[in-house]
Amino acid sequence: MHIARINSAGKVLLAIVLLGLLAFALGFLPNRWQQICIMWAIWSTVGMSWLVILRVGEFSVGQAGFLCIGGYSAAVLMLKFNCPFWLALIVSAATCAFVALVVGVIILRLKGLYFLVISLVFAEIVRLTIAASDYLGASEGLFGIPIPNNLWFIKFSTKQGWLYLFIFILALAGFTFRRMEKSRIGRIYSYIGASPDLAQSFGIYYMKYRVQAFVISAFFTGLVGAAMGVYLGAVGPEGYTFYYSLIAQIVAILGGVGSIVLGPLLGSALYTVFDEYLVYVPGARSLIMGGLLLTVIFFLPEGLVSVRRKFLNKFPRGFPRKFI
Amino acid sequence: MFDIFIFWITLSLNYVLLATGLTLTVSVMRVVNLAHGNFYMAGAYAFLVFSERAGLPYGLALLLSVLLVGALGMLVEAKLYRRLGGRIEPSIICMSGMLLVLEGLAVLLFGPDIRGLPAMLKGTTTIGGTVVSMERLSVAALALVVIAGLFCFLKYSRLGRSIRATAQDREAASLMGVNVNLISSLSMGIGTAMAVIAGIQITAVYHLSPYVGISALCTSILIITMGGMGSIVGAFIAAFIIGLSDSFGASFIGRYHHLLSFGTVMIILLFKPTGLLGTTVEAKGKG
Amino acid sequence: MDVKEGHVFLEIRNMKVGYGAVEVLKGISLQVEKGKVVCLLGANGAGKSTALRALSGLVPLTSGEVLFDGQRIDGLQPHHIVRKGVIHVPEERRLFPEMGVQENLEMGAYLVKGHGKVKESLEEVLTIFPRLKQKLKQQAGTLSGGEQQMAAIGRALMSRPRLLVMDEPTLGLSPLLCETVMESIVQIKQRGTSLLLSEQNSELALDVSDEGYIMRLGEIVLHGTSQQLATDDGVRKAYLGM
Amino acid sequence: MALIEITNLGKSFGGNRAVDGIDIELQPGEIVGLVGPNGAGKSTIFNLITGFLRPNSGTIKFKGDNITGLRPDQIAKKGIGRTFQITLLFHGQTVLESMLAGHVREERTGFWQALLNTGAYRQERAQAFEKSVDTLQFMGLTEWKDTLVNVLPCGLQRFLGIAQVIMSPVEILLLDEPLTGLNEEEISMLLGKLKQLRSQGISILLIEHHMKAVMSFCDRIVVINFGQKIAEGTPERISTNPTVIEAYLGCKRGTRVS
Repeated sequence: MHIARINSAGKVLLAIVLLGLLAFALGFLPNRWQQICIMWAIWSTVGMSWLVILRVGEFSVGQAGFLCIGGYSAAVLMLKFNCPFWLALIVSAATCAFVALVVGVIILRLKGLYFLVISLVFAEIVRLTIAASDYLGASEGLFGIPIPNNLWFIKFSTKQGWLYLFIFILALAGFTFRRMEKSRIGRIYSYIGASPDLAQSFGIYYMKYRVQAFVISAFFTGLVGAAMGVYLGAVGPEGYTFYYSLIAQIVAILGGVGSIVLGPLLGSALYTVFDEYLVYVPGARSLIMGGLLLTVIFFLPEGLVSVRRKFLNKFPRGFPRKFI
Repeated sequence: MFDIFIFWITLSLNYVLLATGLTLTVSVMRVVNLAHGNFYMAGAYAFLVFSERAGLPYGLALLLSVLLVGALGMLVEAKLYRRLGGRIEPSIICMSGMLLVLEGLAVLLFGPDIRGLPAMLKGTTTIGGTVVSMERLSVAALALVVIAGLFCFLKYSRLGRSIRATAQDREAASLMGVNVNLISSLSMGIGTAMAVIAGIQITAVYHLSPYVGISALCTSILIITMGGMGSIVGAFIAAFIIGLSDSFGASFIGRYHHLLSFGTVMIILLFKPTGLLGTTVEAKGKG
Repeated sequence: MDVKEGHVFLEIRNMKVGYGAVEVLKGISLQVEKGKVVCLLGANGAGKSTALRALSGLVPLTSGEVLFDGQRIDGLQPHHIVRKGVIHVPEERRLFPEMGVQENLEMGAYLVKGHGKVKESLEEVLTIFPRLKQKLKQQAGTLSGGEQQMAAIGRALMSRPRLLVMDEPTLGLSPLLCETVMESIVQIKQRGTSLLLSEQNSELALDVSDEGYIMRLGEIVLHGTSQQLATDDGVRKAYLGM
Repeated sequence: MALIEITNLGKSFGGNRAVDGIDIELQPGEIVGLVGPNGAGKSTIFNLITGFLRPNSGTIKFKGDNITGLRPDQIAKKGIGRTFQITLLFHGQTVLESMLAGHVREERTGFWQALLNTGAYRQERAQAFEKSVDTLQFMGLTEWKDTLVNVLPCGLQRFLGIAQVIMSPVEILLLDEPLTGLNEEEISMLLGKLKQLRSQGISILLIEHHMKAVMSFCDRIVVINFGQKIAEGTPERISTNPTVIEAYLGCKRGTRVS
């Protein structure tokens, strides 16, 4: 039980310094490995955000929609309004949060299957709508997004700078989700995920928290999406297919859905390494990811985290919600 | 104008096939088969192999690809899905896995390029003074025949009745002596076969690539959520509504017709969360 | 069947059933003789339903055996048990709500081969429940409780059961309808079908049955002929705890 | 003033009237038993009172306020606690963690304070923690506090259900078959706890089939059959009421032909 244990400030500080140094050291890896680390940070964050929705008992297959909205917002702001990078990041994430609020109020009234399929369709419709808009570059997308100005020692003209940015976002998301999970918010989410009726009978208005979780998840997904769009220098509708939504699911499930931070970190590491070496064989990527998902679901249903858990002889937590 | 009208009918009838297939699997499996669109795509590729590479006649190639992919669907139900004990999340993950595997295989075997499929009939004919392509007419006719056949099968045959019974109350059906496991596989097989027929016909009118599965999945999801999960009549009505937006929409509303379909579904769900004619899988599942 | 009266048709030996850590049935044994009506009585939560569900294969047994006509049927899947002629009318009817009454009845004859036989069974069911005649096309979900129960029993009769298992046939029915259902049980018995029914309504059940078992908290606490039980104080005790 | 006043409550599912014009009143400090055969509509009444179902007709008043049609969480916040017939659990959580759910509605610090772990939040958390330890002690669950709820023995799950509800102040407890699955020893223990709660001023409305317990424990009994109230009174009067005995045991064939 975490409640009784109070971290000493010193321990926390030490951890931050050590992790910071580690992150700093990553910046001196060879280019290819820096690239892998960037993708790792991106998909870890997306996977964590996906898990937040799973915590309230909903299975989203629409994360690509928020990555897409985030990326396009940042691109539009920087290209058409000359908005500074940092502001663009924040505004894009906020836009995603707002869209999530509006959409969430409607679709979170639906449960189980309905939410799942509508989230999928939502992402696809976002993509198709953007592809239809001339202002947003139609099927060509928007390109030539300017490289942001340097920040202190971080140069965005190098991979190193981006690596630090994405690691920072990852740390921010990881910290937030970790704190959420350990605080009352996370508990309330899992109460709702485990049994909405029981939670309601204790006076917890579950719609409020479901929407809240959805919005938080969209915020971080949008933040990553915005940064990723600027990092790649271009956004196009072909980039935000359903496959992106599946990656969120893949990294979280590979890692294990029981742990909100560690699971996606592990899963994403596995995914990005695979991805980096498979991307040159067309089709192999989908095939292997699909095979991996099937393997995990049949042979390692608690994900990679469970391997550690088995050693520690703890009870696996499993899926948070008993559906039928 | 008349041409678009024919196109609407053609498209909608095939949407009915596609969505009825998904409805059939949903009502028996209680989980949306995310790989449905990719079975559709796989069927179209199978057809391509049988008709172009093996040079078989249209009808035989169609039959073979329906049987082949339908059997694949049954196999997936019996060997993978059933082992997950009906729990929603693992089943969804399993089906996402299948989706990726099928897509990956298609890319590996056929490459990512766009292809065309041979039409059943070529040339044109005139109806009431308007020139209509025979291809579209034949596509519509085949779809109609299959839909009617399926409807009669479900309504009047012993097996069809047991499929409906299993969908309505699995346990009670088993007490009638129905082998519900077999029925589940069979429904999945038939549902997949429907998708294959729709796939062969729609991709012949549009185009085929390994990535067409997702849009087919989205279309069928929009249709079954609008019509109400598990309701075949609902799927029928909704298919024609979505077909309306997809055929007329493109020429009259502009390129945002997808948003229009989505908006319509959202509004319907806002007022009737179970869809137009939904007797909802959800409500049954949760008692 | 050329089995003579008095032959033990169904035998449950020391049946135990549990869900997780909870033991619902703590080892019950009972017998149904050919051509007899046996009732299983007890208050809510005594385990009657579980016993019947385990018998027809809907719930796995933890231990014990079930013999029907001399053959083991425990561990078989429900549809195999149905094939042997053990037909279960589940609690709360469980008709197929979106099918018409006639279709529901025809579903009951799922395993019967031959159109003529099905028609014959249908006629027979309609003579037992003449009220269903006007309702044949009506959707089962819209029937009243009593009609649903009749349809459910009728559906089970369609396959010409050798042993009919009924779970709380009078649940939620008004006293008058309860009697109609009980009358039909008498008629079914007269046709030579053996019956095992669970009931809360012990007075009525004992009136139509030959033998009774009384369950309490997952155990059989009393067994006797219906006449004995009808006058025994133990029944009242098991029900009202007084 | 009555604590709960239900007038002419009605609820139909399809064409089936599950609850049909029921009136129930509960005075402060009372323990009332709701009994009747299976399918009589008792649990439906609970779901109507606690907002999980909306009535077709009738009103429910709590201390004079009309609470008909409110959401379950709003009703819970007014101090109406309930348990469920089939024990609902927060799967994957420990006993102590799930206890804290009962305290959520008492907590005032918001999202950001929880996220940033502010002093006020920590203080509240410590209070919640203390309160759950006390409550667990009261219900005799202290030694189980780190067990996962789903591996808790069935009887203790029922204890936990009640413990969670009384984490926040409640004025009335609606208990849906709290004794099912308990052995005799546990039953007398639970009844003892409930009596203690009553002496703290909590009223109880109870659905139960264990007639012996109901008879000895309740001040008043309401008997329901076919969605209607068929009798009401003290346990002594109910146990000799012929209508009630008939509802449970049924009548002989032919004695009631119209």
